[in-house]
Amino acid sequence: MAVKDRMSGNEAVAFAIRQINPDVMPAFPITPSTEIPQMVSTYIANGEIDTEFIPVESEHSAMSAAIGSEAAGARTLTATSSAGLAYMWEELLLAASNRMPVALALVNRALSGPININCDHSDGMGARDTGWIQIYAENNQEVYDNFIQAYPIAEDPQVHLPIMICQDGFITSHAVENIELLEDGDVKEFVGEYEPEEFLLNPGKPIAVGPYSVTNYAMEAKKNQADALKRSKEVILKVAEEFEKISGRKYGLFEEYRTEDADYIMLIMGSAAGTAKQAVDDLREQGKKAGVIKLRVFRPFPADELAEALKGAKAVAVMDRTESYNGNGGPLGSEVTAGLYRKKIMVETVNYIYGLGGRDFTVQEVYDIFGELEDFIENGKAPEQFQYIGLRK
Amino acid sequence: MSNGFEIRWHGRGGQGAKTAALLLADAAFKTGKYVQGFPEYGPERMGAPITAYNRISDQPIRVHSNIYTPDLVAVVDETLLHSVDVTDGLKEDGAVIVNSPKSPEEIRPMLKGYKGKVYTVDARKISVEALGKYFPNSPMLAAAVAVSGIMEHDAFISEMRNSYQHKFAKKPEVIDGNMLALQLTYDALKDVV
Amino acid sequence: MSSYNVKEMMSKKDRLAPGHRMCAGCGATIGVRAVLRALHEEDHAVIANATGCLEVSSFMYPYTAWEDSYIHNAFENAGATLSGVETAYKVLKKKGKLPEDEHFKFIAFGGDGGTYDIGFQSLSGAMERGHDMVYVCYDNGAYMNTGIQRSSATPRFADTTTTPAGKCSDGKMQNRKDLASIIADHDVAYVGQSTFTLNFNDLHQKAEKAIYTEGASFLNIMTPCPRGWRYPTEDIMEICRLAVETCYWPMFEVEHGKWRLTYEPKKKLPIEDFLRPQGRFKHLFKPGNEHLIEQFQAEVDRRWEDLLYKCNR
Amino acid sequence: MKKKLAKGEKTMRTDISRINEQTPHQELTEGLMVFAGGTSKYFETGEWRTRTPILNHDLCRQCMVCSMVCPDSCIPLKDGERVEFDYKHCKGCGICAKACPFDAIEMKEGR
Repeated sequence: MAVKDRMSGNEAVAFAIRQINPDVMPAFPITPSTEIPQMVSTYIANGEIDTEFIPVESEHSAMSAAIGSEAAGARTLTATSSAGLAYMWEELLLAASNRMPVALALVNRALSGPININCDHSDGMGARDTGWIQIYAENNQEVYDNFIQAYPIAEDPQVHLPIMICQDGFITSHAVENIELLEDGDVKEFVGEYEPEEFLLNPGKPIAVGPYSVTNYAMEAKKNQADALKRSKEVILKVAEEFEKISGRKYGLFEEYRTEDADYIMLIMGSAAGTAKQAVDDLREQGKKAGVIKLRVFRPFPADELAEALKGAKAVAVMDRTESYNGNGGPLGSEVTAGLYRKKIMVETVNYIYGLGGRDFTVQEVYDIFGELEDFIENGKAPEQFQYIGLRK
Repeated sequence: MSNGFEIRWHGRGGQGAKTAALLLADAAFKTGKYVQGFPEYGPERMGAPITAYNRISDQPIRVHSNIYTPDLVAVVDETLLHSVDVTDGLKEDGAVIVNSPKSPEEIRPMLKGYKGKVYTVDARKISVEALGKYFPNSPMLAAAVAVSGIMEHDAFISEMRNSYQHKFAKKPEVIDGNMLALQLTYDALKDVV
Repeated sequence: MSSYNVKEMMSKKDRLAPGHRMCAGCGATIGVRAVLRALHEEDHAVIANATGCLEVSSFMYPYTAWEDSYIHNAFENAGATLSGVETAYKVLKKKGKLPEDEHFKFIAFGGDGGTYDIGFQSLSGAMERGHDMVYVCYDNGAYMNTGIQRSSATPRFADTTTTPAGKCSDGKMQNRKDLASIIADHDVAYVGQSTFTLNFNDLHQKAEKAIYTEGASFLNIMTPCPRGWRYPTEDIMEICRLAVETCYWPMFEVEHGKWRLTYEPKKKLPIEDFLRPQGRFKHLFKPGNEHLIEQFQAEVDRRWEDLLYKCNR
Repeated sequence: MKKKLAKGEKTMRTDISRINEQTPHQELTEGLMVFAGGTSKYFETGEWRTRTPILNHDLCRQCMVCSMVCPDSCIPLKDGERVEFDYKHCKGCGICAKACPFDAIEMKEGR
């Protein structure tokens, strides 16, 4: 039985944590994710869960303690944003290479400088090569659903990797919207008990974690880790299928919205996907064949699947909410085009940078982008292949 | 395009404009609507002008941008009229509600030529009368509902009672006061809306 | 605390296995073995280790020298890592997921680099939160793993690769940080400073107190490094003796805020006796540098007086 | 998670004899963890030695100082008495010889 409620994205994550009742949460406050540890602390203070909260002195220590706790055999999570994630960066790599299925609630926020507390994806994208699974959400419902799927994915014996559940800072984290919650019992059963095979606290069965490795082992270890991330794709889909059975909500690696016959597609992640869908509905009413692909799983990157999904389009707008400072495109722009090229699918693409530092992304801008794509194909007016939208000029 | 009924709140940090937006979302949710309630965030502290928003709709709301052409603007603090262009983008067939003891006619000249409907609510007077203290939220909330017509009066009143009973479980004495504030506001606006 | 019987003690199974790759004559592993001997045989342990000589040498895949569970995470976070382990233990016990009759103790080892410097924040946080753990610094007074660079634990005038003694330099220009005092000021359960004595009784007692006093504890152990200090490997016990007898390395403990000297030399030896055997202080014995030794002596005296005062003597 | 180790149960779940620098990546342990304790015993640092400690049994009083000061856990005890050096691992640092209060240990050149 679904429970209809209204919550902010942060409340939704905290509620999922309450239902999961994980063992340990080390965290350090940073806007806009601060509410999550606050709410979890309140659940603990009121005896609603028996999680242990560690009020660490920094995000670096949050992830360090999370690794220790997870290695010890405890189901562990933390939450952070922006500079907090950047400060964890070294530890993110260690969580992944030590194969610790830690969950992290990332509330996306711009990275300095200038210091700015609003949404963009530079924090998550900065961690894109750390070996974590990364799943992005459009709204509070999705971030809740993704969080409940987090441990079944991360703890799967085929995977054993950390997982980042991302949502847009303030835009969804602090916006109250309608949501359908699952019953506590259903979540408990779906997520299950954590029973690692090997862990530090197993009496008489010592383990050693975090070795020094000579060259002849290091590359092999990396390959194993990369293979596990690759395998997680199947597990993510399998878990989504199971999740649909208890929730009725369907999830894949990405969502295709009105793309079956679309000439023009916008590929986008996070809360702006909703805005894009609204605009596409409007454009469809005007007879424009527009569609949206909302990327849910950024790591592992579904390059082949995306290329297949885009192959029928005449032109694609690839939307990046971060700057890569490479003069060539954003991370999504680079990875999508690489995937298309490898499959020899020569669809025209334009890579737009939008929404940096909380810059609003509007329905009007979506119209403008589709207009530009159409002008490109119909009238041969080639736009800049890599450009900013919503910038004062 | 339809994003539902859009409301923009203007207030000062610490005054409760954000809370009012969340309470309105709450009440609308409980009467079966799809809702959004979100503040515009910056590092502002107590006293600085702040903005909060609501979208209320019968359909699921997907748009996640700010609100630029609201149907209704609610100004929780009259002194903001000097510094903030509160009717910016407000639809001509929309309305603005200002918390002030003044009449709408006295307020209109401060609204940069806005031609739509103007309402005033003396939230201080109502609040002091009903609660003995100044809390502008309940009167402003009732005014927003009365002016917008997004909810039926009876459903709104009954949902707000539930909500206050939950919120003030430890201070039941303020429940009736808040309910009275809602009703007094409704009554004051009944004839002009 | 149990009475100290060397034979009994040495009959326990060694918890640090041979085959690690530390230098011949390394002081760090002597210290580690002494600390681990204080664990009661029936107790299990989880060892955390900051990156450093000890770590790269004691768990080189697939060879671990640790008989107990062991975790190395990074250079600067042994304190935080072990606080995660300790918290996991607490919660898993509470939730009935671990056997009730099996007990774990939590011990972190870090060199002075990973403890005094880069790991200081993480250590301070773990100590302040009061996790039931012991953090052991094996203090050899420089970043030995990367090739003898100065640390904040390096004594003044030491010749290191980043404070080389030369025509215009007398070696390191600053006095060493007094970390044991700083941690004691965190209001932790127990702090002990020690080094090796012939029967290891002082270190053993402190290690046992640190491990079995509930709450956060800190041990600062001087563990000479023959390579960095430049003395023949076999002389380590003499170097330690001189450090203690000159009051360069006082032996004390702070139990719930109460300071106590655990050894007082009958006759305080001049600091030259400690400095002379070490190549890192060779430049101090050049003619014309007598005033540097005087300054060193003055600093040792000042700290010793200060310690006596803290210990209410 | 409540499993207790039965008496005599093999503790080395990771068989390091199967892991070497030629092992294919699929056969390495997950995250390069080692599910065992004390596997370094299988690495013989005795190779490093250029000087070798020799015990004069007649002078030894079994005070155990040598065993305590050894950085390499190379002076084992059996039935309360120190026994022969673990020459497979002894690196020949000479600390034991110097520390021995009875001069019972002599360092000889070579291995």
